[in-house]
Amino acid sequence: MRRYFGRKVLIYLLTFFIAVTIDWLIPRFMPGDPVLSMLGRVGTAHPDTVNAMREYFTRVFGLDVPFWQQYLNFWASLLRGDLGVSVYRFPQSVVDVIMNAVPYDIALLVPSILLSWIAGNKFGAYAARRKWLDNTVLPLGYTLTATPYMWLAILLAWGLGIKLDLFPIAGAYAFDMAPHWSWRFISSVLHHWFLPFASLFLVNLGGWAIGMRNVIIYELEADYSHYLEALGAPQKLVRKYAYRNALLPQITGLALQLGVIVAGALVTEVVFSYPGIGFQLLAAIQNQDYFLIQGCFLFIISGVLLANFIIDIAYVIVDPRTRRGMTGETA
Amino acid sequence: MSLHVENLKVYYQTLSGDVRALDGATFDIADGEIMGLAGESGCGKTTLAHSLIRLTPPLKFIGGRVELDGEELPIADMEKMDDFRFRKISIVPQYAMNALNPTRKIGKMTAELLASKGAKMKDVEPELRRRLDLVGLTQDVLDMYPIELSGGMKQRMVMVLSTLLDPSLLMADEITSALDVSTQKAVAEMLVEFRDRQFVKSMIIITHDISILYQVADTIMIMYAGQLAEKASKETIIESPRHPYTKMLISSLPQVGVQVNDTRLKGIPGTPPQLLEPPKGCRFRARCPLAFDKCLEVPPFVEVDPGHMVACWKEPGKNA
Amino acid sequence: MEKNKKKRNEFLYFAFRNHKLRIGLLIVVFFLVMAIIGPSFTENDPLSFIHRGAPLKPFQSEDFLFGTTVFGQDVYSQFVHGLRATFVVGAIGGGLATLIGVIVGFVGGYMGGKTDEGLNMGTNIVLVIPTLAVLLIISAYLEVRGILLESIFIGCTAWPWTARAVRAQTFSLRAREFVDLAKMTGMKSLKIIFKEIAPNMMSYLLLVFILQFGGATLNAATLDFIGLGPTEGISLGLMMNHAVAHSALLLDIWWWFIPPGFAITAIVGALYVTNVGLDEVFNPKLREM
Amino acid sequence: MLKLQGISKTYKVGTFGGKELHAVCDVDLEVGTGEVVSLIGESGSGKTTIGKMVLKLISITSGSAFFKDIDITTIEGRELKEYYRNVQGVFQDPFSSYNPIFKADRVFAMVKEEFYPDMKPEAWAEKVDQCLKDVGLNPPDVLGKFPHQLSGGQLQRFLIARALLLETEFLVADEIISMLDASRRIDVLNLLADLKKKGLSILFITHDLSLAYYISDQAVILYRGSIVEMGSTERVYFNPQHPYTKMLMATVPRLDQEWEDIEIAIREKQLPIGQGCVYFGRCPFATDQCSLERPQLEQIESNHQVACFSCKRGS
Repeated sequence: MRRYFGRKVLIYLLTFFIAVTIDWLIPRFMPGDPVLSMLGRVGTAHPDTVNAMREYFTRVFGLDVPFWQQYLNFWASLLRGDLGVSVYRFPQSVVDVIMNAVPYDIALLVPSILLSWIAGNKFGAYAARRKWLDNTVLPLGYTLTATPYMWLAILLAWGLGIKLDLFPIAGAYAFDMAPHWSWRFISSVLHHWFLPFASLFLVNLGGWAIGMRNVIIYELEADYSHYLEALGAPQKLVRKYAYRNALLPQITGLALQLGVIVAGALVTEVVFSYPGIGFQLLAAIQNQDYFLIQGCFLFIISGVLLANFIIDIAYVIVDPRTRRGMTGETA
Repeated sequence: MSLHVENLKVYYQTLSGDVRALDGATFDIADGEIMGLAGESGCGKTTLAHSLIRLTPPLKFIGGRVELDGEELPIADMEKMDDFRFRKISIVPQYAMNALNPTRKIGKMTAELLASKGAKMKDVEPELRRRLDLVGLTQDVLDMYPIELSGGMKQRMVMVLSTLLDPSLLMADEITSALDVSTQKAVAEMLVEFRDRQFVKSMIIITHDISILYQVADTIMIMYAGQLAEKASKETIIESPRHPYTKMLISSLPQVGVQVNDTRLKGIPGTPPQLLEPPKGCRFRARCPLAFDKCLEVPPFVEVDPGHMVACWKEPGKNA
Repeated sequence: MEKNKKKRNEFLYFAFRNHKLRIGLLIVVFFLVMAIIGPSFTENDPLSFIHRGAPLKPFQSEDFLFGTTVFGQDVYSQFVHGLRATFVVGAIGGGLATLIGVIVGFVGGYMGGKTDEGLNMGTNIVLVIPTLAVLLIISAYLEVRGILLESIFIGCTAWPWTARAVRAQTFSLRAREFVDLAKMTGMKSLKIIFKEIAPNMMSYLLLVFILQFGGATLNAATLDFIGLGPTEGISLGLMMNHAVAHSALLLDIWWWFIPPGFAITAIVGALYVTNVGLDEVFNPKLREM
Repeated sequence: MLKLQGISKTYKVGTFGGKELHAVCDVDLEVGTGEVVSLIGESGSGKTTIGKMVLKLISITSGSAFFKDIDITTIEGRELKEYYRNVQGVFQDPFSSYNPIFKADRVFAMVKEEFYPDMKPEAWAEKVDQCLKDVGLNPPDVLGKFPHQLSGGQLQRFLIARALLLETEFLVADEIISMLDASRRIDVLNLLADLKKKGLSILFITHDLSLAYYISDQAVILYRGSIVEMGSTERVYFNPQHPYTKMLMATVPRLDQEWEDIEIAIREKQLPIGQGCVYFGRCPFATDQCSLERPQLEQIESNHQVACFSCKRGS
């Protein structure tokens, strides 16, 4: 059991290490001299930003310093939590920018992923029950998964937001408010939160429904289901067991889908200009703010890795086969 | 009279039409009788077993009547059969090794299964524990997961589970074929013990290995291409079979003590007919050395001696 | 011989009877035809500003069938050229991802042992990393981006799914005894892979390619939408980007942002449904469902 | 013809290959020309592993193997191909031995492509027809067909014909008839017997004792990777010495006599193989010597050896 986790931790650390290396490598293997091209592109006339930037760039990119030295500096500053200074939000450090974007991200991602996972599995299970149910849930599920995240976001914004004017379509809370603990503020936040949540929820829902439908059909064909039916067990019991066993591969499915869902959230935030990491990342890209880009990238990666690790542990706890398989002595 | 089957016809639906897998079977099983059901692959023995307990597509019920302890078995009706299944008629399936739900403790699963059938675990538990000792399984097997048991142990658990409500008829479908010689003997003898201890009233053991049936069965019924060929006590089937197919089948089985250089056994020429458009009359006609024009009609399954039924025109039965 | 012919038209018989396959293919082919011959119906360049004045609604005038954008660009021309770009990215990106996935899957699955363990670990690592984030970074740093480059990027980051699936299939085939028989006829490993194992998986590879094609289309649309798509030419994602950027929602120019999204959803959805149809045709067990 | 000396096979199991599984531990075996030696054992006894090692489909962990006095333990490439000209195998599942999407007689085409590339097509067709007739098949009925159009028996005989095409001298038959119907088995066994008369040596691997008795001259009883008893078939069957062989002979279902009711320990959990006798876990006559030392094969009568301490003491 311990060795199983040890191996898992090792793989995740290795992945994190590679991700950070990619993050560090990208600006370096781009053509041309990074410092000059960045300075030129930023083009802010403001003297002190230019000097601060030049001094900062030279220190970080220090072309005289050998390659691996730069790499170590990068790791050193990373571990100290200093991800450099944001260019387009100048005095703010990258970490601050990200820190006040993260709560929105969590508020958007966690509920939409979990609720869509639960609802999707329920839908998928129903689909396997009757032929006509299968012929409605399946096509609906496929259209939903096939819908680009941003298009559904646009449709909801345009339909519910503008046409019926039920929901605001921009920002995380009303512009005239500053964040404080009051009912009015919370209700405004929820009001703004609903459309991005709904769009993410619907697109993910389709994926889980289809996944569950295919897995549960496989479980209903399994030997233990046939045995229960041969002993005259009611369909309710057979379906209950098949559903529980079909949930397990859906847990690993959840872990593998995280990367795609995060990307979806990023685009949805752009449509609703919802101030999550995705929105910041895009703004950073549009303003060539390389340090913010690298910062956002690291946060997304570590978030996904952490979630994956948690889900892996949950899987081992939930699935007796892996838990007992390793410790139990099988003949 | 434990089981009475009359002219049972069950076909197997396929894309290119109905395979007439079981074409009119009429036989009886007395109380306390262990009947061995043998025949080569594709002879319909599994179709017969499955149609008695769980007749689902692609199997299609064509006709015939089945009575168990005087009560008619509605085998064509899935729902109505539910109250017969597990209580009156039960099965130890061929896939017994993985018939237990892998993610559920065995005890919990048994309790839920019993509850779903309206029986309570409390009143069955003492008997269940006694039977676990009988088959050599420890008590704590109930809170283990199937993955922690060996193949043989899982099979014995399924045997105990299937016979927990003392069904009147138990079907054992090829449960010895996947086992080694030593465990095979233990499992076969366990079946006999289940009958001796009245866990089950009568039993059908389905297998292609006739020598196992000779050891444990009371009577043996041979099937060929969806039709019953012969049924008799195990001694008569082995020593003095009357149906040409049974004779050739028994004589083609190598035995310890028989070597190729001294006695060269002979197989049965030709191949079994495909059952999409089966040949008219007796289906063994093409391969039978004694075939003559009368064989174009289907020979009735008649009693030539007390307890000895044969379907062959060459064997003049009492009423032929 | 008749039995073998029967097996082949049994497959065709099933292929055409399977309504999922029929509907799916119909939609995909419809958009494909539209992408090929569509542009020939209009000489307007998708990006040039032709029409003056308020944006035209669809079918309001015959030379702007789908109406115009807020700048007076021909929406129809943008739509059909965008379709073409989408199919190109789907084909190249999807094809590349399938290719890499198949090679990694085959070699890992057949060789086993250390090579397999290494490749498998690599696959899992690339699988866990959110590929879109990587694509984002790469595209951000590149000045000039062509559609080919975008397809290659997408292809290089979408292969883990295929690799895992092909590896599992190769494992099951490798255990089959006809592989041992081939070894005993003195055939070399590579020859065994391509002559014995690969032909068995043709149907499976087709299924995988269809999924990759759909995935690549979605990824490309997402990249274009956030402005990191090809820097010249038009694509469906770019159309939506322009629409949102120039508040087409508020101005209620729905014909600017609805058709591109609808086309992508229809194509990718149809591909998935075709995949399910083909899967049912290939293995009969799913047929009864 | 074939000599195995101290052959062993160890698999690495567990996540990091921590634990070792000894499938076969130093087996000595010899098959003479035109001799049929049957390798008898239950599942997990390592009989198939030995078969695969002889066919060089899996590597030999330790020990050496000689074919006509050439050391084949580590041959590869050209010599391996030459080796396959003389040694061939037929497997258990006829339907899994054929690539389902090609015609069945493609196995012959593969043989021609690899071993007789420059042979003229008519001469090759003639050779194929002859081999098919030798195995009792009528060429027009079986050529040009897909595997699913042929029966199990025909497919197995196809593979034997393939071996004849290569003029093989040594055949490894691994459970080749366990998937066939009772009445089809005997034809294949008789065919093997005829080929034996023509000088073919066969290593007949099976778990079915009556089949082995019918066809083999020598019988080798295998248990969890080691030989417990070997010798001429009559002696091993009718004068079994090792407790395991005695138990096997008592439990094999016969058509002429019922089971004696000797009690058999049901094989519960596999005890790991210690350095003692492999049968220690289930042996009714086990002494502590059996648990410490592994008994070696010793001659107890001509052409009959046993690996058991208690047997020598005439218990």
